Amino acid sequence: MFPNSLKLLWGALQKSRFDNAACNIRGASRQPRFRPPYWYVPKERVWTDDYLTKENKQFLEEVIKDKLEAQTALEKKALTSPILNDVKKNVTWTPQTKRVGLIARKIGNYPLWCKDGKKVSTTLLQVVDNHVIKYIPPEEYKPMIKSNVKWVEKQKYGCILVGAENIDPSVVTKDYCGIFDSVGMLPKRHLCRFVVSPESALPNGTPLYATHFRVGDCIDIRSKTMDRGFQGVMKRWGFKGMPASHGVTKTHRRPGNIGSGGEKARVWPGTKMPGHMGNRWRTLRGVKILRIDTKYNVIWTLGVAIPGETGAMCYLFDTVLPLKRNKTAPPFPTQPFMNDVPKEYFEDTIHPFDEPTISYYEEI
Amino acid sequence: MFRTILNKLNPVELTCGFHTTACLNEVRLLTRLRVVDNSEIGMRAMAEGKPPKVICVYNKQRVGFIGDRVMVAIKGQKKKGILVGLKQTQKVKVPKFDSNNIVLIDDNGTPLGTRIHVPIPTILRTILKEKTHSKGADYTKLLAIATKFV
Amino acid sequence: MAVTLRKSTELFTVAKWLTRRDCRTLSSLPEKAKLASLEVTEKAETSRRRPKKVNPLLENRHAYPEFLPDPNPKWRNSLREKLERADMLKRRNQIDIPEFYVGSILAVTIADPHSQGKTNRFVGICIERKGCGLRAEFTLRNVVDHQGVEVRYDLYDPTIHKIQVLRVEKRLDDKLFYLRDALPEYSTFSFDMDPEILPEGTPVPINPVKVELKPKPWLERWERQELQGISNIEQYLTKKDKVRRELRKTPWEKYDLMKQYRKTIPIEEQTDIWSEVNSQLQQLQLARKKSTRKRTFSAPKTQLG
Amino acid sequence: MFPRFIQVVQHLKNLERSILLSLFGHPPKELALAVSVNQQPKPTPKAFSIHDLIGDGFLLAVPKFRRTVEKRLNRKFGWPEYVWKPFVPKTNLKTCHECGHHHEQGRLCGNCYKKIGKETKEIQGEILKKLGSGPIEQDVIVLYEGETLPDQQKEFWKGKRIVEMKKERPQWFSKNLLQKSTQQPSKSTDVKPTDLA
Amino acid sequence: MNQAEVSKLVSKLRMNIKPEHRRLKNLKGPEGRIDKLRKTVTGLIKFERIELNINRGDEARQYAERLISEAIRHGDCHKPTMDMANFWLLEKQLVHKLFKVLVPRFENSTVSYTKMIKAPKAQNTEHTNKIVLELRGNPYPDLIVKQPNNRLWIQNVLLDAAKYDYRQSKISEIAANIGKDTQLSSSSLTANNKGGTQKEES
Repeated sequence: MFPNSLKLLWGALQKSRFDNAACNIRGASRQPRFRPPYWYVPKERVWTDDYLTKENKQFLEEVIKDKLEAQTALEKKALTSPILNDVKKNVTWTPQTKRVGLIARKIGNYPLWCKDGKKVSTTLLQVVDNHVIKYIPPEEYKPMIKSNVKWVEKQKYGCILVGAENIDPSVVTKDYCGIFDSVGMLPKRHLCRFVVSPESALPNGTPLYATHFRVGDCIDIRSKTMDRGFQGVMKRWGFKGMPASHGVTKTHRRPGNIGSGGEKARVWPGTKMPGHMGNRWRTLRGVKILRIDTKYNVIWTLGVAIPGETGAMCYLFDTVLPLKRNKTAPPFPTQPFMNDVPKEYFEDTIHPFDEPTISYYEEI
Repeated sequence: MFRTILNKLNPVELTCGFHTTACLNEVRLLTRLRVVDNSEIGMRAMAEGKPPKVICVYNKQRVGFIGDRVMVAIKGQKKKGILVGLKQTQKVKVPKFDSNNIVLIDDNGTPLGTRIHVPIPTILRTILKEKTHSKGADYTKLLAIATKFV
Repeated sequence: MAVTLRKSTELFTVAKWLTRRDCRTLSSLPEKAKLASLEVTEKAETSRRRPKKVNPLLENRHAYPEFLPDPNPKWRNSLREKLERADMLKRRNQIDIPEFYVGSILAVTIADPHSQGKTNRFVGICIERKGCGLRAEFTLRNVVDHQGVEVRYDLYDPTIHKIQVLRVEKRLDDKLFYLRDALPEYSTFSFDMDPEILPEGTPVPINPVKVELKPKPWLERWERQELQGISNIEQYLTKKDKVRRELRKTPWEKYDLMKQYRKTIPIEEQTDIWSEVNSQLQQLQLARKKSTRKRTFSAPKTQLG
Repeated sequence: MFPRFIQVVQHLKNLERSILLSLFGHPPKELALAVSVNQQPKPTPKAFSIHDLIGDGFLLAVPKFRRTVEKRLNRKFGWPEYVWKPFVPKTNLKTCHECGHHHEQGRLCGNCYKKIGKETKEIQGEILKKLGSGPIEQDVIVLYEGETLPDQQKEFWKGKRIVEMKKERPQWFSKNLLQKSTQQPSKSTDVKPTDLA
Repeated sequence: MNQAEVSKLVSKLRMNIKPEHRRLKNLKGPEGRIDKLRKTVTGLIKFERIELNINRGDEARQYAERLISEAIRHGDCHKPTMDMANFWLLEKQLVHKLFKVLVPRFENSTVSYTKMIKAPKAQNTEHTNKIVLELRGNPYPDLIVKQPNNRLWIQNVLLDAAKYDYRQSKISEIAANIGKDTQLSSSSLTANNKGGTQKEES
């Protein structure tokens, strides 16, 4: 009895150390239902004071510099690879094709004006150091959640791992470094997989730019909403609360009744109650791109409803809404780097600031 | 009653303790308005210090915006009017006035007066034209008696 | 004791130093004498230590406050601010957005699809400037036909054809909302007012006019806001108002150093911003000066309001 | 003979007492000669029967269903993401480089800080005594017993006041004001084990 | 988006500032908070090293830094600054110390004027979080002693060996590549680099 319980306790303790979403234990004795993919590894390492000597610090910097050089070499190799250049001969874009997406950072909001003088609010998304880390073909790609049992046979999509924002390799764990090291890249702060069709495969190390999308296209944006903590029903679900006076005591912001009696004399699943609000993944679909800056890789999107605070990470991909989908072929599989692109692209209805003032004329 | 009389006599000394922070200044039920045309009933009501009261705002929100039709109680009668200037905060480039102004009209949209003696916003021109299309009444007659647009 | 070291000859110093321990017990008199001599030198030093010279670039902050970002760190992002400033300068290259302050009198001409001539001109006193970046706004107030009218404009709206400063001056307060409760003559300006051009190099004059308020009811409790530009507020206040005003005072806020810090952009960041935009702003200013020289000169009149 | 008589009397008394007890309940007081008339006779206790408890059915509060192992364990240990009942071992402990005691990562070593804090208090007291209540216009330099001032430029000493401690400088407190260590890096390369056995 | 205040100019503090201030627990509201902080700032300037709770210490640190930076910026001839010092320093002899001792000390400093270090936790006190707050350049013994001699520590010894291997492989590669095609070099370089980075995590 005693050794058995000790074993359980030890097992639970060990599990409790990992604070990774993938390694969450569901109860003390249950096995995880979903096996996370191999790139789901703990990223943050325990910070220690290393007290390295000056020479050794220099050596580490030198190694990182060498790795950066190797990475640029890989980039060049990817850009000259036949997949990217001979694309027009082999594969063409169809409306059913799934392209790779981008990882962007939300950097703020500011207004733009339409050519008819209307003011629109926009959100700025910056695309930082996006690189293709790896392409996993459909045969090897095993998604975590399978809705259909025979999905493996039907599977027609692979996936592409995309990383954003280079970081110092010494601040992340060895496991996380290994994902990037195996393809000769430096570790990135953010890593995300995009499900793609096999035609839009990309070689390792391909850089992705904001011009991957075009002005006027619609995209879906997935990111985490603002964390608002534990909130009551009035803020969380928009309940009305109760009156401020007329004999109401201590129940001004409470939900009131949560169900009827009889056979339903219990709390029904899904009842709207107080609880944690925000910090959830949400997707905003069909957001129009109004302007693209090619120098800083910034995308202006219509509206301010993109989830998350300023500085939040967003995943951008082609919209799945049937009416807002791409009608014509976008840059496929992606837009390679070009020297002679214009500095900025504007949507047709947007008034660029360096154009003369808007005036109206009498209709005749 | 007694208090109101006293207030009128010496409003400074006897201000009641109501809050005086900035409010929304919306035009809704029982708001007092200012008649700005020279219709006889309107002139008399304003001169007597009995400005009209809103008893219905004809839109979905029940809060009046520029160009909305309202029914007012004025001198014991029910009259319709059009809001031509609002106190509440407006959009950029739309003027905000120091009082809630109204022009009295009849059921066909014809103004009761012959002249509006305060400026009215230019955006009213577009709004009234749009409304005229949808309704039977012709509200653009109101624009013809305006003296000044801002 | 340490003073002994400051004697010029080294040998003497050493000798003193060696005998220091014995001297210490005698008395504190010689020490004090030396301290006094030291104070003289220190005083000379402190008087030399003047406050550092203020960077002339920083003076731009009064005329172009919208170039400074919102100090709230939640919304700060250097790239966004940079792009925003670039857009603002692009717009400023298209039309001349002059230097004006709260209290200046402006005439704004906009393209208006609703009006008959498709343009609309409004004249009024600027009672508020707010917002930063491309969101910068200003509000004009005027009394037309005995009816107070206020219009809010976006500073960088591309439908604005012309912003003309008819009289550039400052008032005693940062916000002039009390003009709404003041007598109408303080905010009445004729639409055909001629621009008054100040001679070059004169500092922006401050108009010390104090307005007279109408009796209560007011839109706000002006007595609690410590406003300089109101002359007759005391006569309308009740005893209760005065008591409440005393109760609501927050004298410690003046000393809250971090509250000030969180509301401002530090000098180091401002220097970066102004050095980025200064050359372009200077060019625009030069162009404006050239155009103003062509106009006729008229002396500023002293006028009510 | 006499003691034995007393014994017999005692026995008889006990017998009488036990009879009275069985008949009237409590024994009467020593001086009470007669039984109180008002006293109600106590009902004789019923013999215990299991039926009193059980009645018609079995009504003890017992669990109706079995609790699963999972539930039991969760109750026992809590939930790691919310409330975890057992102690969680600390993983952020480090060894102090100076004294070898353990301390938390990112915090001062308790042993060293105790030492430093004590010394700081002493110096603070000494400085306060020296400076008094007048305006403080000079920076201070702390010297210990039997120490001379280090060689410095004249400007360094300008406007400084010396505070002397009436004790020897502690071993661990660096003397040189510019170089923050007392230990010089050793030049010997051979490593010799000492204090063996 | 609000406009920044332009009537005052402040120097940037060389420390991280939270977007919002902490509300220290007190009955008198914001006024009481400022009173509390005044006492702490006075104590810090007087003793140059104090130990206190983290919330109060961190707030007081910001105010002390601001006070010193104002004093450095304006000097003692500036009346508002003198007024400010008079308000914040409850013992008036410290006003002299601020302008005559601390200003010369920190005039040319490029780092923050104060230091905040977490104090050790006392036993059985899980929730009290104490810190040591001190002015830089104080005469007391250092709280943290930097280790100059760390060459023989395990991580440095291992890294030395890795460095040697890395350089050797580089040299041999260059030697081998003299005759060969230069295109191959990049791929082999990447393979060799793995050894270096794996040592970093040791």
